[in-house]
Amino acid sequence: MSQIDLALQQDESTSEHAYASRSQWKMMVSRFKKNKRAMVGFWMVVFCVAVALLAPWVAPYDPIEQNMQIMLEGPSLNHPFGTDEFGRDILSRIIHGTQISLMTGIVGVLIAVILGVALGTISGYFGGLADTLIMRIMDIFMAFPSFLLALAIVSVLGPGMINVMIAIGIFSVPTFARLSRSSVISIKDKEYIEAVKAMGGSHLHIIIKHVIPNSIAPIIVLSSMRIATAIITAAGLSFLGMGAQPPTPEWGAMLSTGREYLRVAPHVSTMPGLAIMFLVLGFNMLGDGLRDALDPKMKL
Amino acid sequence: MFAYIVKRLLQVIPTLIGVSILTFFLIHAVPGDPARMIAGPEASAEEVAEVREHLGLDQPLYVQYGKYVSNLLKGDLGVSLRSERPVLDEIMGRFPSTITLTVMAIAVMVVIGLFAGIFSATRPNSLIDNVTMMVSLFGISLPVFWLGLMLILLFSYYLNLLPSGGNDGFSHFILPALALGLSSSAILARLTRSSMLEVINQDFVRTARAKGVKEKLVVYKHTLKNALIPIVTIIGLEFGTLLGGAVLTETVFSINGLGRFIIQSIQFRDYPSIQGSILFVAAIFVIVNLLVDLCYGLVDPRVKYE
Amino acid sequence: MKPKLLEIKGLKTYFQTEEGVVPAVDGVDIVVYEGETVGIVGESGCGKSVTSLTTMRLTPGKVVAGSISFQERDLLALSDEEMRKVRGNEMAMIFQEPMTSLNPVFTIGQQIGEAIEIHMQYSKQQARARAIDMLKLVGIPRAEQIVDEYPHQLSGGMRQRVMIAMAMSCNPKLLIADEPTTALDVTIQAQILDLMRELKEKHNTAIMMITHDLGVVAEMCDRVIVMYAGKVVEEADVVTLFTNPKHPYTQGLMKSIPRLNGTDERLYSIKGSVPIPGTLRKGCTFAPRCEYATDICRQEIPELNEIEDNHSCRCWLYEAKGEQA
Amino acid sequence: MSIRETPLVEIRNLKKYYPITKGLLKRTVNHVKAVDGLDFTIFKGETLGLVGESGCGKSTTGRTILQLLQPTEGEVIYEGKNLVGMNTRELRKLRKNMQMVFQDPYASLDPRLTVGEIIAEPMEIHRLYTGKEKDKRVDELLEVVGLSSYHAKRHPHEFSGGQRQRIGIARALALEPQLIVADEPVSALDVSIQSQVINLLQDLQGQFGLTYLFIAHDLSVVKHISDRVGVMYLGRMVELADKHDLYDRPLHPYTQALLSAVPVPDPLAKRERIVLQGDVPSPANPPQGCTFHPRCHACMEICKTQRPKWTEVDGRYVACHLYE
Amino acid sequence: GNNASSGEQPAAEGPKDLVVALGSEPISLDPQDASDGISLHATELIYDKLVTFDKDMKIVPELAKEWSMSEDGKSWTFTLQEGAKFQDGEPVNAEAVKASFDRILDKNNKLKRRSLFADFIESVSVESEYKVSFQLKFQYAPLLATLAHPNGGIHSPKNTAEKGKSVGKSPVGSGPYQFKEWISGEKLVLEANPNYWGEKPKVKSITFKPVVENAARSLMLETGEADVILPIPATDIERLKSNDQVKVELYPSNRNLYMGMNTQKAPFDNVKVRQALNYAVDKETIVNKIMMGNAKPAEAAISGLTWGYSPVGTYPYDPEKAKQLLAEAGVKPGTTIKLWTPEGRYLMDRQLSEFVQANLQAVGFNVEFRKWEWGAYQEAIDDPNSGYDLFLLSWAVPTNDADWGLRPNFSTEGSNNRTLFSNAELDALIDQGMKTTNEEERKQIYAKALQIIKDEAPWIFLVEMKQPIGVRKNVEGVYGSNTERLILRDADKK
Ligand SMILES: Nc1ncnc2c1ncn2[C@@H]1O[C@H](COP(=O)(O)OP(=O)(O)OP(=O)(O)O)[C@@H](O)[C@H]1O
Ligand SMILES: Nc1ncnc2c1ncn2[C@@H]1O[C@H](COP(=O)(O)OP(=O)(O)OP(=O)(O)O)[C@@H](O)[C@H]1O
Ligand SMILES: [Mg+2]
Ligand SMILES: [Mg+2]
Repeated sequence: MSQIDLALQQDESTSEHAYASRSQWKMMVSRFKKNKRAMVGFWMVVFCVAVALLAPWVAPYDPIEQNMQIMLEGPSLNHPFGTDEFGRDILSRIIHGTQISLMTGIVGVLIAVILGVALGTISGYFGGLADTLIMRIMDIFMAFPSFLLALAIVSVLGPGMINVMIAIGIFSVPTFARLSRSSVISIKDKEYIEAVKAMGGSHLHIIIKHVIPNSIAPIIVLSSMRIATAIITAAGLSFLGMGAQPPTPEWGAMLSTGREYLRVAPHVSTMPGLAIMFLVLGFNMLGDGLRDALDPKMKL
Repeated sequence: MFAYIVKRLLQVIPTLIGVSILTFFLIHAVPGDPARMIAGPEASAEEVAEVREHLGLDQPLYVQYGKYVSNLLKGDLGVSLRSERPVLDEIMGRFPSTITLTVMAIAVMVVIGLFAGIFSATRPNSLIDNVTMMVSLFGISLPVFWLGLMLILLFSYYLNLLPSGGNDGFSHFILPALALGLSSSAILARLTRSSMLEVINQDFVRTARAKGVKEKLVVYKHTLKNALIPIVTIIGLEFGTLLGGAVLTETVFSINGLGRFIIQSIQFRDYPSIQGSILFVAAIFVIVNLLVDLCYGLVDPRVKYE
Repeated sequence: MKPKLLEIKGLKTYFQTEEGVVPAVDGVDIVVYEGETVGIVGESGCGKSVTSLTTMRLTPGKVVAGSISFQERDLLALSDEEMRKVRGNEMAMIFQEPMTSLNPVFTIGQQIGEAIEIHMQYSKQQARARAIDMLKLVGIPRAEQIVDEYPHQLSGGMRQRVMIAMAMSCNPKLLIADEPTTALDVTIQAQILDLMRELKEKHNTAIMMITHDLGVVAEMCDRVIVMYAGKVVEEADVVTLFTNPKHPYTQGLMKSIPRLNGTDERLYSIKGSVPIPGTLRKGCTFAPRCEYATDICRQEIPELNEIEDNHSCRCWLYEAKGEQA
Repeated sequence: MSIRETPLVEIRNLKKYYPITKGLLKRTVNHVKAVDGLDFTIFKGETLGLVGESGCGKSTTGRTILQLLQPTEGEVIYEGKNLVGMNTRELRKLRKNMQMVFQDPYASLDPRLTVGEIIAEPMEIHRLYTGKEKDKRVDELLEVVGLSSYHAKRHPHEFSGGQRQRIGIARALALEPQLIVADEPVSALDVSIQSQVINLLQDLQGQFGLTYLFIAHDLSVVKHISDRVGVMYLGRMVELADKHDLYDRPLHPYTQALLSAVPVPDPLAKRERIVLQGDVPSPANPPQGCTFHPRCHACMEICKTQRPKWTEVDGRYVACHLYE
Repeated sequence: GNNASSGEQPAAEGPKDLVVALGSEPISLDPQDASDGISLHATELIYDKLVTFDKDMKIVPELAKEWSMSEDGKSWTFTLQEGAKFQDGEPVNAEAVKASFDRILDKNNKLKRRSLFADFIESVSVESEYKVSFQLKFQYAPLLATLAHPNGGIHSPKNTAEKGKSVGKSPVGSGPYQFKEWISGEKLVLEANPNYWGEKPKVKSITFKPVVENAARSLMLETGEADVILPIPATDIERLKSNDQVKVELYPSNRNLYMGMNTQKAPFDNVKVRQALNYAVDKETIVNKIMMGNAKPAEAAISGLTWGYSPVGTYPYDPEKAKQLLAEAGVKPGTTIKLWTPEGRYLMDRQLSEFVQANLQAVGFNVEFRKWEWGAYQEAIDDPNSGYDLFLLSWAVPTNDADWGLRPNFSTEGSNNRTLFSNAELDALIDQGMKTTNEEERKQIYAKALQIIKDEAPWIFLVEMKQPIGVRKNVEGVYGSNTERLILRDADKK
């Protein structure tokens, strides 16, 4: 100890001051909080999640019970968003639809994240033949316009929300695989990974303890943006009649059926459209904010 | 450059083969028996078997795939179950509408997106920048089909300015192209802004300023040309989004294009048509991206030498 | 004494950041005389680059105080258009990173020619011819071919030569070189330094040489300015500074670098680390690391005083002229 | 000197070629000969400096010795055992004895872990200490490198470059290694911080009897810290000698040029400078014969065709036809 | 032109294209192979029949100038117009008529409308160049009405010989309009047949466009993009009525809308379940709210406009009774059933099905819903085993006679018997009705049959439709027949 340069120990005073003891996480949170747009997005999403969870309690009416006496009524005090062609309360249907859209978006993206990160990590970390193979397959998937790919998958699986989730999962896999591959590649040659190799850490140890945690930030950002895409895509599939079937209060399907009344009762399709936009906007703003907080240079 | 083009062309081939394999097996994974569908509901088991044999559906999959590919190379995509016409004819009959729509949408996207992006990037964090970016966030969050409906509501129903559907002329494509192009233009605007900003902070831009280059030239010559690479890429990728979105737009605006054909074929379980048209669209997309890649060569001298 | 070419007085350039105001340059006085080479040394982040960029009026930061006069003109008062005409013409700059300072999508000829077209009103062909001449001047072989090549086809040393050619193409009075050799290998550095010396002799260009390498300073400069945390702490002619450094920071710096001809004994080390701008407390910025720091050092900021002829220092130790540590 | 007596690592004909691939099928069309036949010995307790210009293969050498890169050819004999081709298990055990300190103090620490976790990680991997003992050991190590135990709970980004470098050193020390490969450990540091780290490394060597392979491109630093110095050029070692011999009396023309190119922080020193022409050629297609010959002021005909041998001259090694 | 206003060109030469927007597109232009109404709107223009209905549903000559029946009523002889030509130039003669009927009678041709004729025609023979006679298996009362059905259109024998099954894509008849082009999904264009033997067509061409979206169809009429639309969405009828550019007519139609079920499959093999379904559906609300008054509850399996109709009554809306019947039949609440529906084919079809879905959910079923585009739908429900339990469909009677109202749908061997319904007594009655000539007797028979059908309830009986046709003010000569044909033969556009 005595041989150590004592001068080294005296720098606490400066370091103390210069490097405020804030964890990275806290720094991100505070950066996120400072971003007004991100916070608005965050609360929009939180609001939707709350609505989805509390749907049975907050929805004023049963979403599928028909009441032909009040069909196609415009917005009123009793029915703030009006009623649809079966006299169902559009607000209640939108509230219940939140569950479906959120579920579809989140589950679809979750499927993609799990598959995509696994494939991308393997591909990026090990490189070589596995990489070539995986990435070529991803290229093939990317060769399809994504909406068409989803459509094709649903047409194979048959209509229905579960199948829509699977389709969304599959068509998003390449995006996640590519992103996680590229961030894994940028990380795997970092010196701290080499340091772990030098101390004898196994590949599994490195992947789980270092590679994945460090490559997850862009994945989180992409996920939130991708949920937005997924929600729109799911609504689009339902719009084409490939997703939720009546009387499910799915937003895209509501919009689709409402367009017959576009003339006489524009609210029937306008309201679900606004709902989609609200939720999607929320996720997009959240994603933007997360990106700015986690890594502003991220190209997403 | 020529060698580069050839190289890139060769690289497309495996992708296209993969695409054909994927569509082929996707369609063959569909539950239901095409032979049964073709033979008709009243057909007896023998008749179905006959049809199956006739179509070669009794052979192993790889043999079927081989046949499919060899037909493909001859430009034969099979015959539509629905119309009993060659799928390629059906596709070519509708493709002009779709490509018109897509190209017009690209035009919308490029004109609006590029302009807004540059506009924002040159005034970072100003009020106008914030507003532009907020609007583009809205744009990204709009479902195409809803936007289409709202445009119809506004321009066709209320204002009675433009037709709400069909494909008999330029005016019929204005609303659909707007609906389709707007959200992509929002994406392009954001990307243009961020890549412009990224470039504008780079050393060589500072070098240009240090030389005394006029600010306009700094932006449009030194910055934009460098920012163009991601922009061109996104234009290529958005082409795919637009092709996909065309399915929805064509439905909303009753345009008889490829997208609607795909939907109809799916609803009809017209397998050769689904397979053929999806393959066709994928091939177009791959080729467009190839062209985009070739554009890099024009934009970025580094590409050729990779 | 030669006439003053550039005089920076009391310059302060601040940045508004998320973490608050960063006083990157916080009171800098620099004089450059015609034809001389002035070295600016200091550690990373001490404000060397910001000073030079502010001189060119290219910094994104805000000049909150001070004046910059160049050939008797107040640069800070010029219109953008007038300033643009100064840049690249009478005053040119080369940067640290030759890899990123050239625009990858234009040919070498286009990039050198651009300044020539702008400032000398040459036609495209004339500019190109001059570009080739400039390339030859900076010792680039095959200049006629290189002129049509793109930056990525050149090595780091070649690119830095191109940067110099570009800067010199309009015969500037003042060349600001911000760490022109830091990214280069020693053998290449030697080439570039030789080239700069040569050009300076030939064209009587004054050079403001920014570096953190004391070796480069010793070899290239006539006068040296030492910066620490946004301020000039010492200024002297090169021999005086190396033989008789006054400021404790300069002294520490001199003692802490290993030398080729040095002995094997332990290196001196300045304790602590460079403060992050914006986190400074009151008093002398170097006080927390200074062996001689007294109470006054921690309370009040010393002035930059001329303690000997042409030798100034910012330290309480020399408040009374002639007194020594 | 006694430290020269026991070899710790012997490197024989070490080569590392990176394939240059082309096309979709990743055909190997050429190789970057990053390291092209090195022979030298690192003795117990010494500091062997390695200098050379950017891209000459210094880092590759260090990594290949530690088996972080699979050598293309050659042997790395550590205490009698050849590390090349050794099975993973055995190698992992031996890794305890060899650690690395990196150039970039920002990239070499996982930003998501606390300093304590970073230093504890090697112990966890080798299951050396557990629980309280481990924490105690972390505190000890922090003190050894001049930090305090309360730093353990912080994240790397809260530290300055010099402090981070010390964390990296503490991590390397955790397994009590014999050999530390330090790849430009001070290049990224500020001048005034550089000396702190150099001093620390020297102190630790005395304290723990460490052996260093010290890689740097700054000749003055290498001279200061090393016992012997090897000079590399384009994947090959051109000269290896005791530092005083090397710096006072360089044999190889490249070494001479290199030394003369270093700017000396003394305005009064007037020196004769050998300015080399041209750039370092690409290691993908190095010149025939002696790779240095196109830039050499003493180039002979033979240099253009024949690769000079690695020969011993007066107890030092040089690869130059002048001395064959 | 009829109402000659000054400066107007002769219509047939004018560049006049009559655009007709329909809810979907034809399936086949081979009348012998087309069973959907949309196709028949078009074939009606391309083909002539031996006889036809006039506007008042009276049978009048078309290709046949006159006809006579043998004593026993089992042999009919038709004398043809001379000089009529097919659009490919072939003469319309007895040979051609025989060839055309032989084609549909041949079982091997598997034409969809074979049973319309094969059940009673024994053979067709050529008497002389312009005389053709039909030998019947038995005396068949609605013979003329059946021949007046668009499915009785006479093909050019040359064309059928050449094209075989694909005649449906390149039809040749002798009608006033001939096939020009058909771009699937976009348009079907028929152009005036310049050599038409009868009154010359008044517009140069007629273009059929499939416009699935109701709103788009209405808009096209308003903007003049379409001259004729069918159907008008119920929600737009009132609004369009007030548009002075447009005429809105609600033509009575003999189309009955129903929801069929597979009577062979549990639980629908139980008559109680079938009745329960009928009790469960609120027909009044359908009529008033969904159809907005443009329909009325069906009181029998055929419409009141059809000959042989007798009102056997509707099942009242009684969910309690429905639940009770279901309980009796042992159907557990929550039983999942699949309901398929077309969208865009019939007025408010999808909405109606959704409403029925809700009705059925209300009595305890869990109804999985699936909607289809018409073309796909037809194929999908062709196979009773393709997965549905309930399907929405309708039946119009082009012969306007109860025989064709019942035989295809309810006789065990019926060509359209998608419900797989089989009842020996009913089979006998239908057979009897077909062979009886005494009108009063026939009526009795059909009354009985309709009662059985109601009781056995292989359908959920829904509504009798009206046909809302929208026409631009400048278009004349367009109307909808009771048999729900859109009659365009005399259409003229000013
Ligand atoms: N655009 C900027 N925004 C905010 N802070 C900045 C900006 N540019 C520079 N700074 C800050 O100003 C201080 C001085 O920076 P400067 O680049 O002048 O240092 P330097 O002496 O040139 O260092 P180096 O040797 O690393 O080039 C630094 O702390 C830096 O963080
Ligand atoms: N993974 C790799 N693939 C291909 N070539 C490589 C790779 N890593 C290094 N090289 C090449 O090998 C040569 C030696 O590289 P190395 O990093 O060992 O040099 P170095 O002496 O450490 O240089 P520096 O001083 O820049 O760190 C260089 O030409 C480099 O481009
Ligand atoms: Mg700098
Ligand atoms: Mg290195």
